[in-house]
Amino acid sequence: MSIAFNREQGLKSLTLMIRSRLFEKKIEALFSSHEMHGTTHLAIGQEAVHAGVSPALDPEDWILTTHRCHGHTLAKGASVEAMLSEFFGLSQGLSKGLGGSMHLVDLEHHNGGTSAVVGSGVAIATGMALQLKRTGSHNLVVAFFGDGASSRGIIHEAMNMASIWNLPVLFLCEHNLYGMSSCATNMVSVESIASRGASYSIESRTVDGNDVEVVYAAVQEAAQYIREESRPYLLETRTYRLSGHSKNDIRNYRTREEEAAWSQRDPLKILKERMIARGHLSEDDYNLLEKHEQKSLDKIAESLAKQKRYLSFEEASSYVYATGGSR
Amino acid sequence: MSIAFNREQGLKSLTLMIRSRLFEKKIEALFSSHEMHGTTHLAIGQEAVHAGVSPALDPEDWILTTHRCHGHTLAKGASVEAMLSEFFGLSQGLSKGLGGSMHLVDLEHHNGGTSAVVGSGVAIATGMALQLKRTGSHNLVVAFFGDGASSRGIIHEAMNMASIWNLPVLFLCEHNLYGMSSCATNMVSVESIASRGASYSIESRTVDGNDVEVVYAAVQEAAQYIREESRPYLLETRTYRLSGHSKNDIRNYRTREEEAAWSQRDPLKILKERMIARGHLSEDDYNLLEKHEQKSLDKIAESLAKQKRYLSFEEASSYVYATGGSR
Amino acid sequence: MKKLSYREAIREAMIEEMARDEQVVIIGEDVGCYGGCFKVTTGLLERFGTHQVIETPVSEEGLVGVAVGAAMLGMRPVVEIMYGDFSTLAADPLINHAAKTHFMTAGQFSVPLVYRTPMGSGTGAAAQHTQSLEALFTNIPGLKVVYPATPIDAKGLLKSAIRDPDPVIFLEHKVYGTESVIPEGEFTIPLGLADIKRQGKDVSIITYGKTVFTVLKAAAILEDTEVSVEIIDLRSLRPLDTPTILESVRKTGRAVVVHEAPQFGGFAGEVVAQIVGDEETFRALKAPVARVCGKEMPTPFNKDLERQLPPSPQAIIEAVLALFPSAV
Amino acid sequence: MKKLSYREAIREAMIEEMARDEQVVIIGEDVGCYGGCFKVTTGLLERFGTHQVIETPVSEEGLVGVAVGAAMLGMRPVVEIMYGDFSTLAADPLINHAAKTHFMTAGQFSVPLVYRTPMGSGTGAAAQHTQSLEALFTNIPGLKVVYPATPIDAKGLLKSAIRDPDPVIFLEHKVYGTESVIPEGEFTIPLGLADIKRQGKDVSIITYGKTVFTVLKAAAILEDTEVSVEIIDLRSLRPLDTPTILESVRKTGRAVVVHEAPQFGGFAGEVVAQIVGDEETFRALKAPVARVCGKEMPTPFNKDLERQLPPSPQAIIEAVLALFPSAV
Ligand SMILES: Cc1ncc(C[n+]2csc(CCOP(=O)(O)OP(=O)(O)O)c2C)c(N)n1
Ligand SMILES: Cc1ncc(C[n+]2csc(CCOP(=O)(O)OP(=O)(O)O)c2C)c(N)n1
Ligand SMILES: [Mg+2]
Ligand SMILES: [Mg+2]
Repeated sequence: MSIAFNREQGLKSLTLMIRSRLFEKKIEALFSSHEMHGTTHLAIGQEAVHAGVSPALDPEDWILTTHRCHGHTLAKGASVEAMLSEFFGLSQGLSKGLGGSMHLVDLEHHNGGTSAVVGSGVAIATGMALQLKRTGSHNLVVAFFGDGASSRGIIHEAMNMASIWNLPVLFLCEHNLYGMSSCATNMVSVESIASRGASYSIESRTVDGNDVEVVYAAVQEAAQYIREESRPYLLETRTYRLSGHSKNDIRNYRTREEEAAWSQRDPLKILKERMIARGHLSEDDYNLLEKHEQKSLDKIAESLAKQKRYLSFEEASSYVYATGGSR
Repeated sequence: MSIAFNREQGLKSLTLMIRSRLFEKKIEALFSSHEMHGTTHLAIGQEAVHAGVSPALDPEDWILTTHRCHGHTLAKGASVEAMLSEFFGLSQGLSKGLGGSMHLVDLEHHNGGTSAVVGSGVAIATGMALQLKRTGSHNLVVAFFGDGASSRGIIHEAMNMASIWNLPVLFLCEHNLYGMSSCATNMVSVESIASRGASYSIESRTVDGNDVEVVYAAVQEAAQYIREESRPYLLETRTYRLSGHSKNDIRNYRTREEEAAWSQRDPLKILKERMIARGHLSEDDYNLLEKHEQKSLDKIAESLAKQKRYLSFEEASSYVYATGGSR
Repeated sequence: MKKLSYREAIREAMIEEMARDEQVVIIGEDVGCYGGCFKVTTGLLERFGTHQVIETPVSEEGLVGVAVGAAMLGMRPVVEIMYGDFSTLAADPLINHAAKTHFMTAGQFSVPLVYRTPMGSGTGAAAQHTQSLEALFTNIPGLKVVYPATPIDAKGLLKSAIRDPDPVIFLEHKVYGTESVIPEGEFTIPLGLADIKRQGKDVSIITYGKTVFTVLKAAAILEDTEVSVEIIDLRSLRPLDTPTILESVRKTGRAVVVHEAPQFGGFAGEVVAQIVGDEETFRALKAPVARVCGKEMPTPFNKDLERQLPPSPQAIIEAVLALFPSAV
Repeated sequence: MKKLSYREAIREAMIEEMARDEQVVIIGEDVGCYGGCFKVTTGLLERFGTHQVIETPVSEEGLVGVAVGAAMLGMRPVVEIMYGDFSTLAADPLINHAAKTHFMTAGQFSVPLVYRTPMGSGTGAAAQHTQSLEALFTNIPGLKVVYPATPIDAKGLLKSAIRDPDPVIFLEHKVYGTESVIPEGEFTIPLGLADIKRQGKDVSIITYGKTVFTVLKAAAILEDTEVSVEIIDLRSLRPLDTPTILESVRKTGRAVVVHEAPQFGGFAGEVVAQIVGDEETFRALKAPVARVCGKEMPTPFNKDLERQLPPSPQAIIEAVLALFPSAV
């Protein structure tokens, strides 16, 4: 069910999670100080999911993610610099400043981007899987969606099609207990979203989404199943968004006690303590790692904050159609 | 599980089924001879479903049906004359000739009408149930849908909402093996559509949809459950459309053998033979009944075919908005 | 008189109507303790309870379908959809059902539903959260479409929309903080009436929604050039107050139509066609009818680029001045 | 040259493109042995197999979403949706995704998808199966929209649409039996070019889709009144061939825009606005610009009533004659 990372794996994973956490905090700070605009959705507390998923895949497997896409994009291989540039709207950003925080996309690393229409991306991912299958690829697509998205009809349509066509898609539900202010207990009519796999004859499983070793192992297993059986798979990861839904969320829909309880299960804490217990890490190592990541991030952020290389309106226009021009 | 109709119940049910069958055949003939226009969807072979559902309900319970709505509308109480008038586009039709074959609706008999957008009516029915619940009614709504419709996302959204809000809705799947030319075996990713109830914590069951006694009993039981438990229910009835999907369907997507096998399970035949075995009916009784129904139907059809009372364009315009006028 | 923001005005309209009639029910995502995506419904759940405030799952198509069905049996749902962009998801229940039920049933059922949703850019939320999609609805007989700009219009029109027996698409802009004075007590503004936001004699600028403010700015600047601008705020797109438009253009002889939606295929075309389709107004025209609308582009995230998308006062001024060739 | 029906022409375009490129894939409901709702895809499954003909469940939103995703990875899906009315269900994948993917990803992905669907009345299928919903799409930057009337245009445009790297909404009318002669062998017609279906000098009638034939009838009758009609078949709505329109109207000085969609808020408004927004063309106008479009009504089932919905030759003739007050 779970695997125990060796030291190297553990360090890699921990580094990624720290990087993701610090990235989100940096974004939060930049929004608070109004150096960034728009809106943003932080995945603080959900690092074990993104750090567990993409690293468990073949690099040429695809992902298709959501409005809460920073961690996924980082874990799939995008550089902090390309991501942060996009947040600043710079022309060297992942999509040259046209997409922004909710639309990180990274063709180079087989990241198909996001849909910020909650749930809609799942059909797109299913279509990517259809094309992979048609062209004889051995690769698969991960379709991320949340507990909130699980109530969209499109999920039903996509899972049904993926099943009847035997598509290589891993439906990855990131169940973080809330969709905005709405608690899954009130909105999702079943205890386990994974159990809905049965409605589509799709193999499924629920795992602890705060334990990166568990997620990693579950994804490896699911990916192997998908490739060997030529069937989709539904994996539900149970986690918790420690941050607010988006900026300015006062979180009056849940208690501070609940948050505190989940903080005890902070995925970084879990991995860190486990590595220390295994003798793979010391407190000092951890602090050093964190400091190193912070420094590198700060440096990038500082340098980007000064830049103003934006696309011109004409350049932006040229992307409206693949044939060029804006009409 | 099933009940045995007494003679009176049996006769009532048989009469209704004969009436429905003859009505459909009449429509078929009128289309073939081009006396009727548009398109039409016959429910020949599915009489046990419509004859089993509405008669098992409280007359003030609602139904919301589909493109294949003739039988449901008849069974809910509409007169043959009002229905046939609608087919002829006459101003005394159920909706004054504005709706036609796919949009039979009958407020008087608590028939909320249809959606001919396959599946969409299920959400409308769920909304009706929401309002019934809010206003303290003890009535329920039957949401008819087909195996084809079961692949629409809206069904998923509606069932989820009906469940979390405890709505008095009976989701009634009329599984007739095909959605147009598409066999459920290829399109529906699970053996039993009823089993999808589990995804929404909705009680569910599959029954023989060609046995009117079985359907009747199942609906009575479901209705009682809905009223007592204040919960939705999903009932799947397995049946077969003996006719083509709509006019001009050459049915090249299925074999004549399959059709012949299902003809052996013709719902009229089943009830008739059972009543004869019980001594509730003779062959002669049956023939007489059929002849009587045919005569009455022919008379109505003949009289209506001569009529030309249509809404004027101005009258039709007045229905675009409830406030009157067309803009 | 009192001062209210656009947000408060909408909220007040809902509160008054909900208090008046318990069949008025708010339905939407996170409309409870969260107060809705733009905090318009704050406090409604506390005050009216779950009987009149229904929080839904993320199921736009389904919840609007549910509202249609409930409305058929007497509810007066006020649906809130977080972003106008998700109207794509609600298009079937609105266009194929709400708009047609009264007609298809020859009046057996009506659908007294209000569909509230905000449109437009300026929030940095990029291409899927900032569209102006009124064109989805304005070509649909059976729907009514309104788009108030000011708090007073928002309140008065929303109350009318809620009382209206037909489905009304009630569009909002996202400058929810916009304030204006509002009369105390009960008032309504009928659907279908434009409002002359500024009297003038040289050119008629016809607009609606957020760009009303852009046009007001442009008009103030144009004062310096001695061009006197009449501003018609349509408020209601369907039904459209054509008489008011025509009367103004007959007087000024010049017309500019402004909105934020992309120009091509946008609602401005209808306004232009109304103007030049009328013989007398056509004869009164001294110059081509101009449009100043949104650029032909999905909304870019980059702030500078986003800012260039909707009509600017400068673009409006240029379009107006171009109608006075001698004056330039 | 050979004679083909509209249905056959569309089918032939698909066959040629599917044979040329195995990434061209037909996706839709009942497009296999049933041949599609209007029998356009008959024989494709037999010829190309399930590798290029994919039958889907009743999942319009999902199947279009799937086509978008597949197109991002190199498929060239040709989606068939049974009735244009169900475009409401596909609005999200088309408007929020297909139209924006190339832009939002700054060109990392494109969506070379064709969305085929028939529009319009005349079939007795009532309000939910007979709409003309092109206005859902014409205001969306990122989409292209074409609507051929004749077999030859259908074939040539469909081939271009399939080869186009952008999402193309390919609208069809339901008179699939309409025949015309078509050149043998390979040809394409570029998107964005109107076609002058008839030369004339007194009035320009601008139209597209099924009403091209209604206008042709009206023009033939108008010959008797010595009014010489020029007929512009737009073929492509977005991009629009504005130069051809303007040139014609500058010549004739009179314009009538005709389509079947309801007039209010319909695409005709855009055409009118293009005409009167251009200084030179505006100056050339001798009369108001008229529209003859569908009535403001959901489609009634009753045949007589349904027939009164779209523009009739008579209504077009009257509108044209009204532009010649002296002649009446
Ligand atoms: C179709 C749609 N409806 C509503 C929204 C607004 N919205 C943004 S995030 C969100 C909650 C999504 O919840 P979930 O899927 O659980 O993802 P999470 O935010 O928890 O990561 C909502 C409702 C949206 N973006 N798209
Ligand atoms: C949304 C939608 N898609 C497609 C159609 C065309 N269509 C009409 S009936 C039908 C099949 C429906 O199958 P099912 O739900 O099983 O009902 P049945 O016809 O078997 O009664 C289809 C695809 C439609 N009316 N609506
Ligand atoms: Mg969530
Ligand atoms: Mg069926």
